[in-house]
Amino acid sequence: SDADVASDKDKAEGTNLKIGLIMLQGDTYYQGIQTGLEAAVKADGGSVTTGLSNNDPATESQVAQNMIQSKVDAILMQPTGGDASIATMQAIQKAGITLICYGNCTDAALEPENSSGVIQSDNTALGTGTGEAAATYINEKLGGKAKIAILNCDIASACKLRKAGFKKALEDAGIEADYVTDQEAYLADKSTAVTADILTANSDVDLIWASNEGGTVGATVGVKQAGSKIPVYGTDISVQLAEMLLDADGILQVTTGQDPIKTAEGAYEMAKKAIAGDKNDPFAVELPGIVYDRANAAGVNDFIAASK
Amino acid sequence: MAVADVEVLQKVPTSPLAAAFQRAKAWDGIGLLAVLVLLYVVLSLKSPYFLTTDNQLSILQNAAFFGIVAFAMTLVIVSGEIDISVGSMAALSSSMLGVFVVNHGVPMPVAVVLVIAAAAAIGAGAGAMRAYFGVPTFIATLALYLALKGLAQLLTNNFPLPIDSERFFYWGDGRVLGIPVPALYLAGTFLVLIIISKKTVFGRSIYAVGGNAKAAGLSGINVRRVKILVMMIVAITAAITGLLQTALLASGNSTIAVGLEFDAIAATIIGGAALSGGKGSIVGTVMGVLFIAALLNGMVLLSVNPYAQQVVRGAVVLAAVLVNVWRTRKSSLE
Amino acid sequence: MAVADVEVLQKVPTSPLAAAFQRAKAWDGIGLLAVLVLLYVVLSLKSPYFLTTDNQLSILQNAAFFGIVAFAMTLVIVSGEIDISVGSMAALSSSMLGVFVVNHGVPMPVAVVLVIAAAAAIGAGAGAMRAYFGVPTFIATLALYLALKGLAQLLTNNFPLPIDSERFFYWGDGRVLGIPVPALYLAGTFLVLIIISKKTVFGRSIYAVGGNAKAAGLSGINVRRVKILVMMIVAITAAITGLLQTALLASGNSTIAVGLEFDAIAATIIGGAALSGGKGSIVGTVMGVLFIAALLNGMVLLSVNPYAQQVVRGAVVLAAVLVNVWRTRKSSLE
Amino acid sequence: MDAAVPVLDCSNLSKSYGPVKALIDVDFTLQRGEVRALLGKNGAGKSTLVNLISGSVQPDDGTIRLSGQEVHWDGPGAARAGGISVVHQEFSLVPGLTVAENITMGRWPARNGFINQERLQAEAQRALDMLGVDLPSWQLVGSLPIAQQQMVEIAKALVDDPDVLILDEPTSALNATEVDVLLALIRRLAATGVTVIYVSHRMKEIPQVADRMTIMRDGREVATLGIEEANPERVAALIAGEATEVEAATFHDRSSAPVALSVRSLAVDGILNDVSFDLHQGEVLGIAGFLGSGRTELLEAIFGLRHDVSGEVLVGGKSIRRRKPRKMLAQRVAMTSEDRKHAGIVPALGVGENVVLTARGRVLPKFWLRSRAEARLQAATIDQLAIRTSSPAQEVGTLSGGNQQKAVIGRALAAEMQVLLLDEPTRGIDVHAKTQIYGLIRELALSGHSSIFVSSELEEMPLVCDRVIVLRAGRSCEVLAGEQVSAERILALTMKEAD
Ligand SMILES: Nc1ncnc2c1ncn2[C@@H]1O[C@H](COP(=O)(O)OP(=O)(O)OP(=O)(O)O)[C@@H](O)[C@H]1O
Ligand SMILES: Nc1ncnc2c1ncn2[C@@H]1O[C@H](COP(=O)(O)OP(=O)(O)OP(=O)(O)O)[C@@H](O)[C@H]1O
Ligand SMILES: [Mg+2]
Ligand SMILES: [Mg+2]
Repeated sequence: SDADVASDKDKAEGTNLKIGLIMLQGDTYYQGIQTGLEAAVKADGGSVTTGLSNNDPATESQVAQNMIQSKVDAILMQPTGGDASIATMQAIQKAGITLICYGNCTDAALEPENSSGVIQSDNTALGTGTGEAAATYINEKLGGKAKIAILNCDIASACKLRKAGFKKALEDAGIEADYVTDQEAYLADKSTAVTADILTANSDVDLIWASNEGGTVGATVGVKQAGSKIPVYGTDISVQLAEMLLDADGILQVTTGQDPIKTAEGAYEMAKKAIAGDKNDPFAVELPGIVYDRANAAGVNDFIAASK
Repeated sequence: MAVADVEVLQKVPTSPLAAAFQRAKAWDGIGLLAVLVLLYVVLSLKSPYFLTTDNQLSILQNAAFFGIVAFAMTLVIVSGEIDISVGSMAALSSSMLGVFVVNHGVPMPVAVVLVIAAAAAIGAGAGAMRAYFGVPTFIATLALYLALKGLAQLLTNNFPLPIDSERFFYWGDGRVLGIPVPALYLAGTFLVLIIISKKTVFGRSIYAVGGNAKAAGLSGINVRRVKILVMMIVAITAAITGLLQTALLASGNSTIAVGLEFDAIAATIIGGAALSGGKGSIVGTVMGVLFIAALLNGMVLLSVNPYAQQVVRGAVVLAAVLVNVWRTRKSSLE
Repeated sequence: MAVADVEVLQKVPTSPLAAAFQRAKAWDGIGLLAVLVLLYVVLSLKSPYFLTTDNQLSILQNAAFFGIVAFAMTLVIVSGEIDISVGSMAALSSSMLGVFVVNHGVPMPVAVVLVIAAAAAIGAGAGAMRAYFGVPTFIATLALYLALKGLAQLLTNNFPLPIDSERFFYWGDGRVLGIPVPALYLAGTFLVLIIISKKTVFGRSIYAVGGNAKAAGLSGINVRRVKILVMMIVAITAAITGLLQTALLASGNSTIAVGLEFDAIAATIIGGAALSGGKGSIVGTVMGVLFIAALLNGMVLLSVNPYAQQVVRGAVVLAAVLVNVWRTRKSSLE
Repeated sequence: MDAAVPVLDCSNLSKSYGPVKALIDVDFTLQRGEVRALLGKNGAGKSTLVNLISGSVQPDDGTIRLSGQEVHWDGPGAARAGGISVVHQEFSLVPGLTVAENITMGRWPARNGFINQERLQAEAQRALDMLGVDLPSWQLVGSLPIAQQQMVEIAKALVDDPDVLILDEPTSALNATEVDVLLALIRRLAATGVTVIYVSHRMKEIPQVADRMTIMRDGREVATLGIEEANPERVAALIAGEATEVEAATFHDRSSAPVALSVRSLAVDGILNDVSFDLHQGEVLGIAGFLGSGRTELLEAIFGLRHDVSGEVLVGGKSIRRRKPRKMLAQRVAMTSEDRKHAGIVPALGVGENVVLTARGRVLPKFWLRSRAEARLQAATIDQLAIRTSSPAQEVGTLSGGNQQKAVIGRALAAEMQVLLLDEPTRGIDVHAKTQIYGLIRELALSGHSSIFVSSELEEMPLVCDRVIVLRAGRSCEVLAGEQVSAERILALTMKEAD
């Protein structure tokens, strides 16, 4: 079965393709990418091979090597970092395999010679989306001044963009922000402990911003557990986060989610086009983030319904 | 060999009291206690929040999430074995609970029992591999470290599974008389395991097996059973840790407890246990646990750069071990 | 004690030829070789791409990124020690190179020498802690595992540092006579280390020290120097791995080589080395390295779910070790 | 002979380990209150027989009857409950447990799994009283001297009033007085009806304690004799399978030969105190003394293994300061440890490799191995010492004790060492192998090597030594030379009250 090679006709029509998918790690977002892609590819009679880089460019290069050897028609790859992954991306192209960059493509990964197409959430916008909501809150409730604690996931380059986006949104809204601490916390259990410690050391913190799903869950749980009411602004969406947005405790306020299914489908379409010999135009697509707000329960409920 | 011992030979103490006194004087833990006190003094001076009741309780709660395992790990290390799969085991337990409760509608108490039983079986399996086939536990649990984590991700597809049960959450973030429930678990595990280690036949057998497995076997101690049981106990504590985390986070997660094995082993070693077996105590491990928990808490309170935190952590583990080695030093090589 | 020999004692002396034959028959690696061949047969049947020259070269290239370290790790394990900090060491080396070349404009060859010297010094430090203070290398390198990784991140702020040097990239992805350069490094390291281990006084001393450190010391072997040197060698191979990765990725990275220690140790153990020291061979490790590399490659070729890959990996490590233990089994507990 | 049912009756016991037949069709019958000595070379099957009787190994074939009942032990615990206790050849104590816990190990009195400390202490005390020794029962065993540990070991076997007590080489770590205490105790126990199996290589002890003796060879029982029928020559012949001759050394007066090594006012705090002597070229100097008199420490102090030493050591007239093994080896002084297993051989390496460990970098090249030269040296040494091995590649751990010891001594010879410090080179090896070691040491002396010979078996001294120094209270006291060297004299002097 996997020995089957797509015929020229298949390639032209985009059927029976063998697609390689490289993800950073396992989490809700990538799960969405994987399911979305598998559904779309299967509908065309193709197959998907998935690999994890675990955020390690070296592992990424090895996974890519192995996929090249298994003669996939295209590789959809979320690079561990634009610059860190450049050599791997070039190696894939050199092997004559179509490459689409998805999810987070920065720096060199944005160059047209390094891939056949780029589709990603606008990570800066993921930060800005939440940042704007936070700015509104600060302006209305805190008189435009706030002490803010950040839980970062800077090990991934996308997170740095999110942070920049968040800060920029506050700056644009004229907020006088004091970032009292910026701690690494992107796994749910670790973030809970870190949040508790932050609240102890900075009892005057006005709000917390967390840069990914695990961090947002941990921050919300940590605040609740400390018996505090400090609002949490988050990033990413999952069923659990959606339920937290609906929770009466009123801790998690707003989070900006990506749309993994759309990203996956879009990337696949771009791959098909490139395989068929067409140029992708536009070369780079940016998908907006979706802002989920406690104030808009309907939108949150829609997400939950769609996830079940 | 050690000169001190020869002296002891010359004037063997003549009463149990004198012996007890001598032992206290030579207590290996004294160096560690001094280091711990020093850490507390430094952190108290550096941060006004450190010594507050709230913060100390918070340290205890966070300590629970690796301390419960550390106590059991002490028994494992005293028996001459090791378990580096505890983090993956905790993640698997959390995932299993999520899958049982959320996907299959299993009632919570049943699910909890199932998860703990599964963990016990896996732990016993690793112990049995050691006991019956001589596969070193380092290797067996290295393999489990990968396999269990993979299994957890496979089960949940790496989605967190939100659990909806206020009663259950209580175990993660409730309080009894103002004390966080996980801290109570920590204390409970401490009590149970210290009684086991000091007062029961099984507990003393662990020291016998770790000190001289052959002799223990010849005396009629069931060495295999001891090895299997300690591996089972540590797996159960890993599962309990996973369940407490699940209750705290209100969801079954395959991403939790990364590096749990590091903290649990480090606490045990800092507490004075020897990797070669036969030596170590749960009281020592308590200090090791508090040491690490206070250090992690203190570094966040002081907003230390997270990367630098890692460096400090590594350096401090090394320093603590050096202090210990220094005090109990027999002879280095040659 | 061993059985065969008592018989031999009865009817001494057999001819050297017969003895050689007996040894070949009893060669511990034979079981592993069979397993490796089996894996190759299965993967060849399952995937038409597996046995192509290109794919085999690609396996070799990927094997290089943990095999170079695995060969040195074999010496470490034979000497009775272990190093679990190699992944962090590789990450630190890559980061240092990036910082030297990109941030400080140090010429590449100088930077490479500096990085390797630093790694050697750190490795020798861990060895010295063992040799002079009796700190087990498991503990010392556990601490380094954290500290070096933290240092790498601190140095680079966790940003990749793109390096611009075509000459340098060649070391990562160039080819000589069609063979990838890292694979040549793998072969080179194999040759150097097998010659060291079989043909030099130092190499044989590693076996003596791991087999019985006390006896080795009384025989006039410098036990401390041996321990320090093996730790230094493995640190150097970790640095080389980090540099090759840097060349391949064209940037200094603090996030590379996660889990390198796992693969290196697993390959060594699969290759038949005993954690207790004194036993193991680089030839065995070659098979362990090929086994893991072929397995990882095969699973991607067969589109195995990445989480299931972890499970398979764990299970297979365990199985390979069981086969080994089975063959060389002396007696289990009791 | 006796109408009573024998306490222990083994018939047709066989046990194989793979191709090795460790025990073949052994019949073994014991009467109540009998003390039976069990003799045989290393590997003759003594320990295996003991292991079968005590349940730690299962027989392949044959039956064991205890007081007429056929028994099948499924482990050592069962055998002990059935009334059979063993003091094993290898130490079986746990250093991290107390004396009392060790004595009662494996049968700690407990209810619901909880240990009853009072009963535990009482039981341990009772066993210690039975043994007639005074040991602190709360002390950690790891902190006791070896001889006291051995007493704990024996108390451990006595704690559950065995019908059959098996002692597998219990005296190899005891000195003469302690041996006497032990032998008296055994007689006392036998008088109360306990049956004792006594395994030993020390011929001298046998007539003092045993009623009868069983001699084993190559896994078979070759003879069972009453003690009165056993004269030493006959026993030795039965053990070895051929008559072995033990001839006393002809005394060489080397006092005019140049001094190879001299020791001046050597002291180790609390153990040695002003020890001085000269070792001449071609001389074998015995060091006699109690167990614990510091003989091992003396050798360690000379060889640079201790850091708490004062005094002077001269080799060839040159004072060697800051001694350490490598420095001493450079002066051609080598030491072999009393602990062959843990500090002598490297078990997993071949015999040949073991033999050249010291030679490498000294008489063999420093960096590269020269395989030819190496093989030649290995073969020559194996040949010179007549080490019985199938090939130089055979793992040394699989050889018999005597051959292992030869390999350890061979290591020094291959490296062309001139002065040998031999600590208990004959410990735990059989009569035949001992004779070979004696011969070897004498031969080396003739070829100009000097040796210091430490042994707890005083009878050996006259067989090997030209001169004997008696160590007492940490001082080098009397010197015996030539005809004066006799076991009785040495014993008397070691026991003399400290002045
Ligand atoms: N566990 C075992 N595995 C393999 N062979 C063994 C084992 N135990 C004993 N043997 C072999 O069985 C034979 C008898 O050994 P045993 O230990 O009974 O001898 P012994 O008479 O007690 O010798 P020693 O005087 O050295 O104690 C020897 O050849 C020995 O190598
Ligand atoms: N490992 C040890 N721990 C504590 N004390 C020891 C140790 N080894 C020796 N000693 C003590 O040091 C002193 C000298 O012992 P040493 O072993 O040198 O005596 P020895 O005459 O060589 O006797 P042996 O027959 O045991 O070799 C004794 O008091 C002994 O109990
Ligand atoms: Mg024996
Ligand atoms: Mg001695």
